[in-house]
Amino acid sequence: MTVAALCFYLFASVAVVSGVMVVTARNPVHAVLFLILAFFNSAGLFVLIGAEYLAMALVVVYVGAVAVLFLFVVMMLDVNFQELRAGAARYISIGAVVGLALLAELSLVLGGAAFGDAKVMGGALPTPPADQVENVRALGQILYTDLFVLFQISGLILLVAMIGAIVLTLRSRPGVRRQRISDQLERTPEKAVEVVKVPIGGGAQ
Amino acid sequence: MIIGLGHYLAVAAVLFTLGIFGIFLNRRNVIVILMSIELMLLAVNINLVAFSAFNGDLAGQAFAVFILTVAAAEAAIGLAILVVYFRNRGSIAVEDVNVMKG
Amino acid sequence: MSGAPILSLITFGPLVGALLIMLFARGEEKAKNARWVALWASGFVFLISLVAWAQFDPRAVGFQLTEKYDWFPEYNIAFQLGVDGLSFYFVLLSTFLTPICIIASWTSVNKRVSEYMAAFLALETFMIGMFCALDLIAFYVFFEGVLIPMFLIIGVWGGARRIYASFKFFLYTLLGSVLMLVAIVAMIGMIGGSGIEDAQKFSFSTSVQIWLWLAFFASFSVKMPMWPVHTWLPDAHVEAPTAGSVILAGVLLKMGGYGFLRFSLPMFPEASEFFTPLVYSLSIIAIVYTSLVALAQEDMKKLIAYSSVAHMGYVTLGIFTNTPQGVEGAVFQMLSHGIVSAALFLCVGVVYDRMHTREISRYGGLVHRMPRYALVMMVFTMASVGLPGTSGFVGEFLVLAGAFKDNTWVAALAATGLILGAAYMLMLYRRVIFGRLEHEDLKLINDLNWREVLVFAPMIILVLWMGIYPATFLDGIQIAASETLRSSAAAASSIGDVGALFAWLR
Amino acid sequence: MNALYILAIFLPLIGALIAGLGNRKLGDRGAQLVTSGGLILAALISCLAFVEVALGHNPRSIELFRWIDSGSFEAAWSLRFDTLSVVMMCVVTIVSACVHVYSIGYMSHDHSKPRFMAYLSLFTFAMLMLVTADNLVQMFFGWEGVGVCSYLLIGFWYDRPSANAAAMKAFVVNRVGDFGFALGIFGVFLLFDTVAFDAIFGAAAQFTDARIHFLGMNMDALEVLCFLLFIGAMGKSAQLGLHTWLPDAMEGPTPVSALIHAATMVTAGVFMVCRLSPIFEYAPNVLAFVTMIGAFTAFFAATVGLTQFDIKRVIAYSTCSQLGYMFFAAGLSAYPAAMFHLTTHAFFKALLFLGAGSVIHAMSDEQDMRKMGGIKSHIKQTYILMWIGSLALAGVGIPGVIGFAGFYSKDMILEVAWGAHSVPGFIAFTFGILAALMTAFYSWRLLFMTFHGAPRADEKVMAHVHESPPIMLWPLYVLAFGAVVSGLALYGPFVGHHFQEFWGSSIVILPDAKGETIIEHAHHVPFLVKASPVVITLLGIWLAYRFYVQKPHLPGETAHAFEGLHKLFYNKWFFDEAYDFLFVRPAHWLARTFWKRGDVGIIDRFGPDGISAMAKRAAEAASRLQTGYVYHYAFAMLIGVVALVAWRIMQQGA
Amino acid sequence: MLAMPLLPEILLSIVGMCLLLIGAFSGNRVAKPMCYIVAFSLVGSLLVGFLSPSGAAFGGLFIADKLASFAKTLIVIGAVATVIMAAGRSVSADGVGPMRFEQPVLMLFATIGMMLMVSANDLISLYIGLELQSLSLYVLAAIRRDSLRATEAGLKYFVLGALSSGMLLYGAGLIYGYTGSTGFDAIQSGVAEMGQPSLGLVVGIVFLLAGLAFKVSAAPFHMWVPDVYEGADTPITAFFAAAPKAAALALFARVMADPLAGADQAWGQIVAVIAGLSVVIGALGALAQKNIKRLLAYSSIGHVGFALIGLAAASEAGVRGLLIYSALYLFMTLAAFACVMAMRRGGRAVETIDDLAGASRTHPWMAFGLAAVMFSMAGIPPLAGFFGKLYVLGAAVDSGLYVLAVVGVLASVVSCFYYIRIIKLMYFDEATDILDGPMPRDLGVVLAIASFVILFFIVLPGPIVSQATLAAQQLLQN
Repeated sequence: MTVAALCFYLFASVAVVSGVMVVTARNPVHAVLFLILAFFNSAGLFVLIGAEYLAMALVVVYVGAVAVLFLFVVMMLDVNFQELRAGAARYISIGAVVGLALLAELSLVLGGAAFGDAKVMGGALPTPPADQVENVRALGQILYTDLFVLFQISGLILLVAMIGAIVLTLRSRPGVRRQRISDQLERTPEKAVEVVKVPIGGGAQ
Repeated sequence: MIIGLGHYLAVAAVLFTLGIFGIFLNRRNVIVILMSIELMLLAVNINLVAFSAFNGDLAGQAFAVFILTVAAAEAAIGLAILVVYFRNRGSIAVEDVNVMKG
Repeated sequence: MSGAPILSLITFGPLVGALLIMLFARGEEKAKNARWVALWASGFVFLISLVAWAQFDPRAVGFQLTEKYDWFPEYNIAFQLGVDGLSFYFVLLSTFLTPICIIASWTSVNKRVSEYMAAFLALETFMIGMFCALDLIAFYVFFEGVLIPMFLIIGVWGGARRIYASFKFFLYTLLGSVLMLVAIVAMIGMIGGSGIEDAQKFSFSTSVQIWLWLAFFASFSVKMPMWPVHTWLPDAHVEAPTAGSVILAGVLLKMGGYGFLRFSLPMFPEASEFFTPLVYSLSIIAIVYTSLVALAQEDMKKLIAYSSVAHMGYVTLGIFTNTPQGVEGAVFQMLSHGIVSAALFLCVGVVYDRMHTREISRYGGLVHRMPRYALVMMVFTMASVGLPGTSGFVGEFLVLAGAFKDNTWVAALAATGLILGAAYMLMLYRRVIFGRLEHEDLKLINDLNWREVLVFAPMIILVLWMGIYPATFLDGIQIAASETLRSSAAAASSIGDVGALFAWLR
Repeated sequence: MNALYILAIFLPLIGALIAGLGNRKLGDRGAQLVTSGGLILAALISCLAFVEVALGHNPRSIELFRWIDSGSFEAAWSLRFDTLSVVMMCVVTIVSACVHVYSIGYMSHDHSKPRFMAYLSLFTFAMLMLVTADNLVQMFFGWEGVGVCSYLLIGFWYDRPSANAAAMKAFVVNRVGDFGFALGIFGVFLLFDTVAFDAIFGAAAQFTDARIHFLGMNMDALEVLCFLLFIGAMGKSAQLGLHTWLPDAMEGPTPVSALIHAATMVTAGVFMVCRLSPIFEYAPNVLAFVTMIGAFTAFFAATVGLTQFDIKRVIAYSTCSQLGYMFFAAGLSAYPAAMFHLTTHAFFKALLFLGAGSVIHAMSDEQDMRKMGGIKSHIKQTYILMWIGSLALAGVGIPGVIGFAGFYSKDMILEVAWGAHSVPGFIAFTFGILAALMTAFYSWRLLFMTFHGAPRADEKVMAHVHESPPIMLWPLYVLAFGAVVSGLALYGPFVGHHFQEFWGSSIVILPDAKGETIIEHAHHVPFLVKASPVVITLLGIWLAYRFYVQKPHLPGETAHAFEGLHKLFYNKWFFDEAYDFLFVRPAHWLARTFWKRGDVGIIDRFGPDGISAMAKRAAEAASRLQTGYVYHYAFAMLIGVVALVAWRIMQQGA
Repeated sequence: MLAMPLLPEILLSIVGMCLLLIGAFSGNRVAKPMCYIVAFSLVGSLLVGFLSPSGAAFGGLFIADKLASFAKTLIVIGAVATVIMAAGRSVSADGVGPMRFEQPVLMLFATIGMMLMVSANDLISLYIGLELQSLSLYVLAAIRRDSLRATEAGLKYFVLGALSSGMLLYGAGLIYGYTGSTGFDAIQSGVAEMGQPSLGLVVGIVFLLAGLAFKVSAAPFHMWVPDVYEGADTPITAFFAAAPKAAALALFARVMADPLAGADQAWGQIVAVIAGLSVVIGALGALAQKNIKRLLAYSSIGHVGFALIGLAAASEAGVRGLLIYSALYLFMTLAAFACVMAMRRGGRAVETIDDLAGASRTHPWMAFGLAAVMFSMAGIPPLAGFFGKLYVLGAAVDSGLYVLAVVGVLASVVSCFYYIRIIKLMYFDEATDILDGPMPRDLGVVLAIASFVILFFIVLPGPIVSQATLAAQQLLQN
């Protein structure tokens, strides 16, 4: 039992338990928090296996952005936490059967992997030795050379996501007062101030 | 005991199954479904990274990077759709999402 | 004959007419123009077909007037046309009946006339194309394509239950045909081409033949129609407009029989031999059963429709007797039935146009007001009954003679149709034409007008011609039939005792 | 000469077409003239042909053009003129001519005379085609052609439901016979590979031992064929079993009954057996069967004739009975005798029918003898003519000296029956004698009831009773002449010692072991046998006189005494009822059952309608699966994946 | 020249971003002109594509081969037609609000995604292209954000789409793991090396297949289709039905026939099952429908099933059949949606089938066109749909898939029922309420062109068939 193995089991078990909690937690806020926990532990697993960059990215992107977004939406929509409806129980058994079947099938595969069936050889993009090129650099080298076009397209995807989010949720409400800086800047004393002569006893109109 | 590829794959498989479970056993609200999807993608990432590491091939990690990116975009769009849906329906309970059927 | 692609002209001539109608028939005179264009187009096609007849050599072996165009070269599929003695007379039948139908619909169809005429011309193209096609795919295209115009004709211009009838017609026949499509596709794969001639030369193994035969049978038996897949026919006939029934009975029912002769017999001779008892059984049931059913009918068209099923029973019987008499008789019977039952439906149409009912009991004593009609109907009734001297006799008689050679039981049972046929047709005639003129509304009914006489006259002439001098047609049929039989004769010996399944009949 | 013969055959057709299709412009008179003229001309040519062909021994056959030509099945339109045909031609054209002329008068009050004349001529054409056929198929053409004309003529008065029913019945029952005939033709084709007479007759001897598989049985081929062909003859000639249409056929106008249902069409069966004698000779069992059927029919019809009251029905049953005589003659190989009786019978039976027509005409279309009587003084000529006809029918004469036509022919037949020295022959003789007794009885019963006694018709009818016009009487005289002299005149050539010279090759009779034919046997029967028919006939006449003139109460008493028998006879042995029960009703029941239960109830219900209903249910189920819930959709996807993976894994493992 | 084969996509991306800028400043009033610009630039890109060199681009991540160009042609035809039709409907189906300028832009980006994915030569590029398309489509489905149905459609589409992406990724991961590469060429050689595919690879293939099957809407991954078709705005639905289907089918064919060619015994049967299930579900599901868009949705499931029958044959002929089928289906579906969009009464869109009653009297040409489309979809000769089926069946039968072929044709008979029911409504029934007429010109043009192809394919099948043949040949060669 090396430390690495111990860490693996720790991270793995916490990740799995958090996963279970994500799915079963009654309160969506809790679910999000468990999701964050799962991500953290997965990041730990990544570190264990030598994928440092991904571990960081996971934490930054998921925990920092995605999960927070979730949290934000959960709060914003202010959904009341409904109880598990009775209907669900009807399906739980068959659902469980199918889910377990899936799990069993997937484990059969990794049974193969555990016994060395998986392909262990250098691919098209072999990993440089870790002691010469650290993970981040190695990844960066291929991301911005061989795969730069994909990188660009990812940008396009993010653009689409941005357009999508805006087009769907942005609403221009009539009647909402907005600050118009240009108007403010263009303001001149002539426009703002009117000099009137007030006759005595007449009062301002 | 050496932690091998199989271990990682096992974790991924469990997380993936959990994600799928979350989608179809969830009756409460759609946000949890979105979270389940994230869980699935996480499982995929674990898979890829594990393969990448054990195969000595960086493509898997690069793949995972892109998945991360896309997943973020996906989450954004998913949440956006959810929000507009909520505005129309006043609810995001999964069982309420069935105006159209048959 | 080289030069003019005469079969293409005949095949696609009507389609040109249909296009002309669709594009140019409009405005005030729309209906009138459509009628005339349709008549001219179909008449012209008929004339060309007569020219083709002059060029057609009934004594020649093999296909004539052939044409070939590239079509789907990847699959070695070419668009080929050609005729022989089996098919050419059906082409003539189609070109002959279409103008008659158009004249018959002259006044009885008065809604959406241009569409009607266009549909009819399109129908003609498909019918003729089916008989001319020398390529499996082309054949199937035409064979199925017929469904479209016919579906519309029944559905748009049909009677009260037209929707049920048209759907039944469409889906039923389609269901049979799609299996044939699979078989055709499989054959193309095996042969490496889709020419019918190639397919006839190709020898399929016995087990393959059995399957292919069954698939083709599924299609043709529905189209024929054979018992027990005949029930679409009475419905379709009853609901179709007169001209629709005429074409349905006159030509469409012949497609199945033609298919058996063109495909089942020469391409799958061993399977044909194997399944002969099955066909015999079904044919006999068709003859006896549907003749009896016809006896109980109360609707004129239904009665004639059932009689068609019975007559088609003779056709299937004859085809599978594997004797020259049987095959030639079957072809002749189809030709004859094409005229006779078409004419009978026209007869029904005549009174239907006047009285708007087809119920037999609503008629009676028509001879008092309509002597010409009575005469015409008598001629066709007798032809339907198979009176010697009319066309109906020759086919029936030859079929039975052929059947007797093969199996006396079959011939004897089938011959009972002679008796039953007489019973139901004469009953119909008696109840409609004879008797006192008791129904008030019939007392003002008018006899045939000149247009109707014009329709019937050539048909009567043809019925008598075919009855008195059938050699005109039999000579051509004979050569082709013997070719067909030659290929199956070779196979007859090679089939073992696999027929045990149906051996009880022998 | 050939052209003239062809003309004789086609004259009636031409006449029919002119009269039938040109009715408006031609007018009634024109139609009558054209058809009658054509027929008279045809009759004259026929007589010429008789002289040239029969007496001059100059048979021939003329091929017109090809007809059905399919493989080895070759049937041409060709006309065969040999003794047998020309005899028939003469009979047919002469009787037909008479009937045509008679009809001019008889149908004078009818609305559609041209149509009637056209039908008559058309019938004659068909009959001529039948008798001159050179092959079986053409014979079948004539066979069915006369059937159709008979149908048209029986149903001539289409207003009458009974006439329509009778017409249909005639056609359908005939079709039953034709069914056998057609099968017979197929059998001949199968065996001989041809349908032409010459070829068949030439080859018949070679096939005496041929076997055929028929309906699963292995049988003697010629026997089977002859049996099938004879079924056709039975239908057309109204023999026992298929006779039911003939009495009903009396619904047609009387000239029709005379022409078709007495003189010509109904004898076609006899003609056919004679024509096919070369093959029937090789089918002894069938011949025996023919004999028995003929004998039974002769007897059966006579019994029924005893009790009927409709004047035409009595004659109709009489016809049936006489046809029985012809058949048993033919069955005993005495084809010439059969033909002889056929010929004489044509004359006297036509005479009787036309006479009866005259009576009916006089009685304002009354046919029931119970409403007649006492009119002999009013229509004297008809009375006398009816007497002549009856005498000829009953076969009165002085044996060895002279007699009416029936005397020669009927006696010949009975002598043949005796001379056959066989069991069927003896039975035939017995029944023949009994039938002769009854024939005489009902003939005079008819005469007495119709003409004698007190009038039973009402005043109005009686006031109208009048003799027929000359145009109706002249044909009667012609026929009466035939009825008187034809027996004497034709005895020699037809059945005399040199009959074979006359018939030539048209009739074949196989000689017996001694090299003699049955006709010669017949010539040598004892005198007692020769005399017995006359004696028995006179007895019959006396009985009739006693019953219907002297003691008019006797018939009723007798009927009462033998109630069962009378009922049986009066109801025609319940044949119609039995057929109705056995065939007609079951057919209709089956028809409805097949339609309502079979087509609608089973085929449609489980076939197209059932399948479409099933598809509809499946469609509803499919759309119920589409619940609208996302998790169900996801679940479906999951199940899909899990199932596919499981399947593949199992496949992989296996 | 490493980027040249991908030049059309690059140019289109630039156009898209420019349009976005224009839109951002000009607002929704430019939506309609933008549609035309999008259409124009799509056509331009197609021409550029024809002129630019073929072959691998970006180090083998993408490839511009015959299959890609065939598929891109279809995609562009579908996209252009639907964009033009959408331009004509710049007021939404419900009559609420004008079209958003983002709509054409998103359609353009989706199209770029499709073009990328049919050119993909690597699992990563496949995924990226697919997601670019999918994300755009999710947004498009819900773009009528005030409509409950549209947003529900978007939600369902998104949730299930994400699930399917997850499955696809899981499968891709396994394939990567067990073949050692994400590049198609390397995967192909990896699979070939393996001989008997390993369990992991097989499971990976199944998951990948599931993801792809979702994208082409094959059963049992089809459940989203009816709801999304119904819920989305009709022009959007038309877009969904036309372009992405062709793209996904081409992608499906590429993935199966190129990298996984060696494992055809593993996926052939799966595809066969999916195909069989799809034709049956497509036939039965549509029988009970009243909404014409739902009906077309089920019909598309059936048609995809048919196309996949070709693929199940796992042969060159099969791929060709699939390509021909998808090409012909594209035209049929465009024509059908042109008619659906023309169904308006009193200015408002109507969607039930019964609304077509009597259309042959009021809209004779539209009825004629739609009837031709329906007969074609039903596979009745001599219309184009029949030949699509013919090619597919030919391939299936040649590969011995007799049962599948029979199932297919039987299902097509069942499906015939609802196709001819539409014809029955138009031709046999009398109109109760008359639809607005006449048909708008843009829809008429689309309908006319598509019907022309459908009607006259029989006369001149050459162009489509020969291109499909070349594409299939090239795909199967390497």
